[in-house]
Amino acid sequence: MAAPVMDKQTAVPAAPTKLTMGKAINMGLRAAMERDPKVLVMGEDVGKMGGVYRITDGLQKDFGEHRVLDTPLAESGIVGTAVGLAVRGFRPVCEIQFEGFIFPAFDQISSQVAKLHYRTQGMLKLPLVIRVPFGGGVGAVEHHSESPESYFAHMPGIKVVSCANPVDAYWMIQQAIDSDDPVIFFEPKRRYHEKAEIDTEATPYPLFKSRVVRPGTTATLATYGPLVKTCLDAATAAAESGQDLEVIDLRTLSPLDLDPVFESVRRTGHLVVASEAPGEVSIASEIADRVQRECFYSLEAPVLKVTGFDTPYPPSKVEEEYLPDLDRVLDAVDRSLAW
Amino acid sequence: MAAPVMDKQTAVPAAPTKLTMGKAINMGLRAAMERDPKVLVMGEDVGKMGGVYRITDGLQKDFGEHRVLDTPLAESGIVGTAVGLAVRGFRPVCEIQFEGFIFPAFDQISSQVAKLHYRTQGMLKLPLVIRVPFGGGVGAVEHHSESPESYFAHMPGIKVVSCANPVDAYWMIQQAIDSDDPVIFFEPKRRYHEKAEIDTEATPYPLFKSRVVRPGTTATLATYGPLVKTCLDAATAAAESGQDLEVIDLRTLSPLDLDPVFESVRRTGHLVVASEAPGEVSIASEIADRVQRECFYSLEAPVLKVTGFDTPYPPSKVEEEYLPDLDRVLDAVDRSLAW
Amino acid sequence: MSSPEQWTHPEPGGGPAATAAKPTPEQVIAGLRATNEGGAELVELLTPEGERVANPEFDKYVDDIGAEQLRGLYRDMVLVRRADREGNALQRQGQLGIWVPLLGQEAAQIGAGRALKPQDMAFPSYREHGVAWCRGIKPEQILATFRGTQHSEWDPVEHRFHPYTIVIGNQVVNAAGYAMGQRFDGKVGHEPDAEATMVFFGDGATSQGDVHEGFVWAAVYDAPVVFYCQNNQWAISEPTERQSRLPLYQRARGYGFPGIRVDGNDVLACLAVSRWALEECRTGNGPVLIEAFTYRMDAHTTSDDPTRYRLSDELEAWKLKDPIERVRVHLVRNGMAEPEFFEEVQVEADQLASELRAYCFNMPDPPAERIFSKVYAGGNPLLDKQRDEYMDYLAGFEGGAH
Amino acid sequence: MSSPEQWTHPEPGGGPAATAAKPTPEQVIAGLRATNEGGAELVELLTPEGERVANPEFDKYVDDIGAEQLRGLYRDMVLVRRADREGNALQRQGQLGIWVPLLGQEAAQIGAGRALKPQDMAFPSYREHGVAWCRGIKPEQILATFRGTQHSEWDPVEHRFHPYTIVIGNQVVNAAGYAMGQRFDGKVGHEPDAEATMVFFGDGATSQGDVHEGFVWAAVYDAPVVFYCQNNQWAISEPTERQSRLPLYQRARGYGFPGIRVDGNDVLACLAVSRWALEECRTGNGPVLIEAFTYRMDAHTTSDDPTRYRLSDELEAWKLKDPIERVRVHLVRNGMAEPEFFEEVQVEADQLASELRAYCFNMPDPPAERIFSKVYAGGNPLLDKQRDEYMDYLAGFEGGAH
Ligand SMILES: Cc1ncc(C[n+]2csc(CCOP(=O)(O)OP(=O)(O)O)c2C)c(N)n1
Ligand SMILES: Cc1ncc(C[n+]2csc(CCOP(=O)(O)OP(=O)(O)O)c2C)c(N)n1
Ligand SMILES: [Mg+2]
Ligand SMILES: [Mg+2]
Repeated sequence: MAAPVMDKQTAVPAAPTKLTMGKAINMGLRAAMERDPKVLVMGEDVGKMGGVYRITDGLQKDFGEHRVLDTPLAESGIVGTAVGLAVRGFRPVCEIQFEGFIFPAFDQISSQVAKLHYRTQGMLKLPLVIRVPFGGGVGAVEHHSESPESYFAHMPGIKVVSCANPVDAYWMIQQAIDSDDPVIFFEPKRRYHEKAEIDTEATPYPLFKSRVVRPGTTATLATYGPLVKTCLDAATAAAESGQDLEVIDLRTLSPLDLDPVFESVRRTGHLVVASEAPGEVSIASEIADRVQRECFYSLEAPVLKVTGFDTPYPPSKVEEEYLPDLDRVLDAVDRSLAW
Repeated sequence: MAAPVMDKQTAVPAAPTKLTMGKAINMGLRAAMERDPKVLVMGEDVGKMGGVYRITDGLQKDFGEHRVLDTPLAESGIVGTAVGLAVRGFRPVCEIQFEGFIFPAFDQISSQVAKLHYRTQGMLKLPLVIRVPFGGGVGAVEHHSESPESYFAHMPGIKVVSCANPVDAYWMIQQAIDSDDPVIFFEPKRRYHEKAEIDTEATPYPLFKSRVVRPGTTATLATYGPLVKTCLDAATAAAESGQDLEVIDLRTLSPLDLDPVFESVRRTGHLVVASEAPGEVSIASEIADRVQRECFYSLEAPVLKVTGFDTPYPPSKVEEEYLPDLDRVLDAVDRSLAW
Repeated sequence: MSSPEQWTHPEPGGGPAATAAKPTPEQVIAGLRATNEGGAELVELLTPEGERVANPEFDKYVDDIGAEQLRGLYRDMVLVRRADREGNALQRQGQLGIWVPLLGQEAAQIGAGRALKPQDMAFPSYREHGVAWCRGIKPEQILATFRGTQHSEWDPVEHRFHPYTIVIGNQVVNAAGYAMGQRFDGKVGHEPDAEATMVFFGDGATSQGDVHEGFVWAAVYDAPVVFYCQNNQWAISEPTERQSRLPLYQRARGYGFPGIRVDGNDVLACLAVSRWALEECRTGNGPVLIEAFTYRMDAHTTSDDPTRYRLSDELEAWKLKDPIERVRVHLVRNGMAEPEFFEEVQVEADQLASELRAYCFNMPDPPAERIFSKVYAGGNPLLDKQRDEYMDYLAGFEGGAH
Repeated sequence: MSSPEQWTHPEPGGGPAATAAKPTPEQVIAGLRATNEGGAELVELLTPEGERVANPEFDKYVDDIGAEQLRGLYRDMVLVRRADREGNALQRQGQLGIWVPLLGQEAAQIGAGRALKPQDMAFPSYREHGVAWCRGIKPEQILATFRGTQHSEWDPVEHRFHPYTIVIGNQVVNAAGYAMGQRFDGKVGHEPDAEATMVFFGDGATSQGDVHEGFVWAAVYDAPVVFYCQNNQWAISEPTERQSRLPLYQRARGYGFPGIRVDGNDVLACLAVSRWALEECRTGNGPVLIEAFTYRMDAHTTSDDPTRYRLSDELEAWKLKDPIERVRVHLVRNGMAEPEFFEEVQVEADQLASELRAYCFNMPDPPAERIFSKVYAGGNPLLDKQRDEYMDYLAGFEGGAH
């Protein structure tokens, strides 16, 4: 994908610069909107206010009310009208304000977004993106800290990705918008403020590929979204005690790209999967399943999961206990190595 | 649970008799309604018509319009008002007409049904049942043949069960109604017409327990709902070629009761999990995950899944190719044994 | 007759509101299904007896409909009814998994369908075989859905007719979105290429949240969309009073756009009102709600048995309002058609039916690969692998390996 | 003044409908937020200047409200405002994760809350600290939710006050169901123990499908539920015209039950209208929709910055309508309260605030076991195992094993 053209008016520097993940997504959206007038942004409070996390900041001002829509307050309506707009030839990018509010749109996603292409034998394409800030650790009230991605990874017909750092965030949102398949784009909200340098001239890494973000030899950690940082930190800590952990950022949750995981496990013999979501019937379960089948003779211990517990998301004063952290990840590595 | 008292008016014979699964659920509902005046039945067309599958046949006539409610056509409303009724002290049994129409209610299920008990620290109980005919093989149009149970098995706060034969159907629906936790009750619609003798005086098997329905030694089949019959047929066929397959009917999908599976796999070393649902991020994945961890040293081959493919449910003229059948189950057994 | 206003919007303190459980005679008259009368506000141009009644507001929308055009509408209705009956028969003979009959709703659908311009877009529910016909979709193309060879067969872009939507209400928000797009594309106004969208749904559907959200969005974005509710009195076994206290066209009152009730068995009135509504939308005065007051003369689908929940009297009463018969009478009485015309149409209808039948019998089953194709526009390597493995597995059978 | 009817329900053919994009002056006057006037149909008993205006319909619902009772309402409002401001301050000081202010909505909430009888049930949204107060819930009990020590603290059965519902619209269907249950339990009628339900939601919420479905169910089942919409003019950053063309109370017109707009900053009018509506419901004439026309004087929550999307002029205009000030003026002018009274209330308020503060500082964090408790009423062995393993793991740290 060509690097987006930035004009002065948008006031975004062309040279590499250190940006937060939130700003990176904002820049990615802006680039996509500049490139293609059919790209629309829609959702609650995305216009004048620029979204509760300011991810769409300034876009309405620059692109107008017909490209950046403050919609009525109803998620089925947001996704359902986006379906109609996509059929009409637009490329809508919907924001769901928090992951806990995606459920009113579940029916439209499952019955229309995921199935229209298949239903019409490919005659209709649904190039729409649903952006969802997700995950915990932000001290919020109920419904603002969940990790519902497994529901969508079980749903044929859509694709699901999650970014874990600003560079990926910048490119992946643009790639998701370019995709002719509907994409649910999970943004790890507690990492919105992490910073990195972004080279807008670089060649982006492909969207539907996972990536080894730290090579290692002792054991493999597979994770995505907010826990990539946690796992990298864990690997750094483990290095002090002589463990050399490989960390894989899955990036694409549906379809999963597990070849790098298989390859890694064949070398290390040990795999820990980390995710904030409740572990039962989750993406982590799927990875364990696939790995036990593909790497049956390489595994020196069963695949272990480090996940949120199988409870509703708890009150925030105990969320640090609920969320997988560095210690729990390393504990699992130790258990795997000691198996 | 005590055997329900049957009076003449209901015209249900007290002595054991051969009944279809559909009729068994009907009798179970009737028994629960007779026992407890707080039990309500509600849904689309459940009243005068007795439901599209006649599962609620005759109930409105005998219990009146305030106990059997033909509701407006909206699933969020059905489940959402049932929540209010449950809070008021009723025990509503909602019917979702086909599994493909549960999605408009997904938000109420996820945000209220599954969480109110936890949210209120146990001060509110939600004794409601959501009955869902599910699964394929009935030659239907879209949305009438799906298997969405994995979504609900990933959702903490609710329980999920599926019956596979008339005897279980009769008891399990009553036990689900008796449960103080919300239960999603999946009914294998293509088995509604299977018959069995029901002894209404018997002591029922516990609701949240899986069950070995055919003991065996060569390999283990774990399944539920419509595929229990398929797996039993497969075991019968395999017996001819000298394989002695153990078949486990899971019955409870959340919480899963896998102890009998672990025990079995420790003996057989081989496990095939069968389900109609798309396999990725599914209950089958979870079982594979748990078994590879619990039976790591007993497995002689990886756990294999025989599931629906990861596509939307196809046009019915190819559904026989989509649905796991006896051959595909046995093929997986062979692959496992030959690993 | 007392005005429906009286009970539908009682002023606070002005006495009790009528309740759904005990409808007043006014409620009944105003059009809930305990009657087959459409109420005082019903727009009707052709009575059940085939008499043309003048309507100062709507006559102008059909002043181009002379004898020839009326014969055309008659022909449309006869043909779609014939195709519908053939679909029903094919299901009875095991050729289709299910059939969803339109019987009785021909006028509601042909009136609306013929009001659409080529550039307009339509979003059907699952019963709109008559609208499909007007969009140039052959009855054959509808069979796939009900035979189970494909979920949907026609090209929605070419015909500007969306695939059938089975999940009640979903298409209403989709249509509102599409219509927003028409407006964003600058297609609302007084140019000849101005566009509108029409979306079809039933009386039962009005309860769904999605229908409400479609109304909200359309109102807020001035979307050029006509909400076309065919009130056929039943949602499977549930009569309209299980969904609403009010005549359904009055739902629009709560949103600030016009709602109107038309005699859904009067093709001329349906055409006129639809043309008016579409024109309102194309020129920027959308949205509009139309309630076509009609009757489902057959079962809900071939799987349904309506004797379980409704009396045959009702059907008999509605038969007197048959949408086709009244046009026939009108054409005959006014010397607008010769007997040969009716014979020709009948021959054509039989021809259509036998072609449909032949087509159905020759429909090939899709190959197993269909399961895996067109799930994603951009592909999915995991699914490709599943397909390859399964195809290999199937090939094994052919080779006799199993 | 021209009637809102003129543009909200144009007759077909009677000229273009007004559109949301270009509101007419009539629309503006009728009460979309481009004005702070509530329109002609607004029920007001106490003007912003503190003058009591006679209202032949609603006066009788407050004829028991003498000086003492009015002082009580004043006290309620001052105390809940003080607690609200303390909540805000506690959040600023890092004691709470977030606070949802009710500032400006005291009259709307106290009027409604004081109209409820003990046997009635209430379903709040997340901003109803004033209603909670009337239900006997101490401000302390609200802190847990916002501090994150519990999702909800009070006993909903004891107080007949449901937990706060954060997912917009959900509680509206839940309340309709509860009210159906009241009716099924025989609690609708003229007995003194007759019950009603009141459900609270915002202007933004009216767009949600669930709110519509709540309206449909309540209408169809004659459920004794008062839909109490606090139109505080904003849904976070979105003004009411992003949700509706019409004044929101008119939404009820589409469902066949009464809708009424009350001055939400007038505690007496809110009390009167709520009493009327609850009584209608208790006696079988429900449901009823009330739109309390008010203003969110503070940010949406402590996380919000309203300067991004609204002008301070608007706030200034609304300050002149302050709900507490008009009662104070009225009490003073009419010699209904001595200066000491106001001082006492102030002292009491400060006392309440400092107790709240002290309570907050002493709130213990929940133990880690909270994560696992009360997920199921009937238990779950898998979860028990997770808990045990995790507790062991934590114990390992304490023992210094890690
Ligand atoms: C969301 C959803 N719930 C339930 C159904 C099952 N169902 C199919 S048609 C129907 C009744 C529809 O009635 P109405 O809207 O009046 O349309 P009609 O069939 O009369 O044309 C129902 C309940 C469905 N298709 N979708
Ligand atoms: C289903 C859902 N979507 C989005 C949100 C995020 N959200 C919280 S409050 C709010 C605005 C609500 O506005 P309104 O209904 O007017 O109530 P108010 O906050 O003004 O009292 C939004 C969008 C939510 N809580 N639930
Ligand atoms: Mg109908
Ligand atoms: Mg508001």
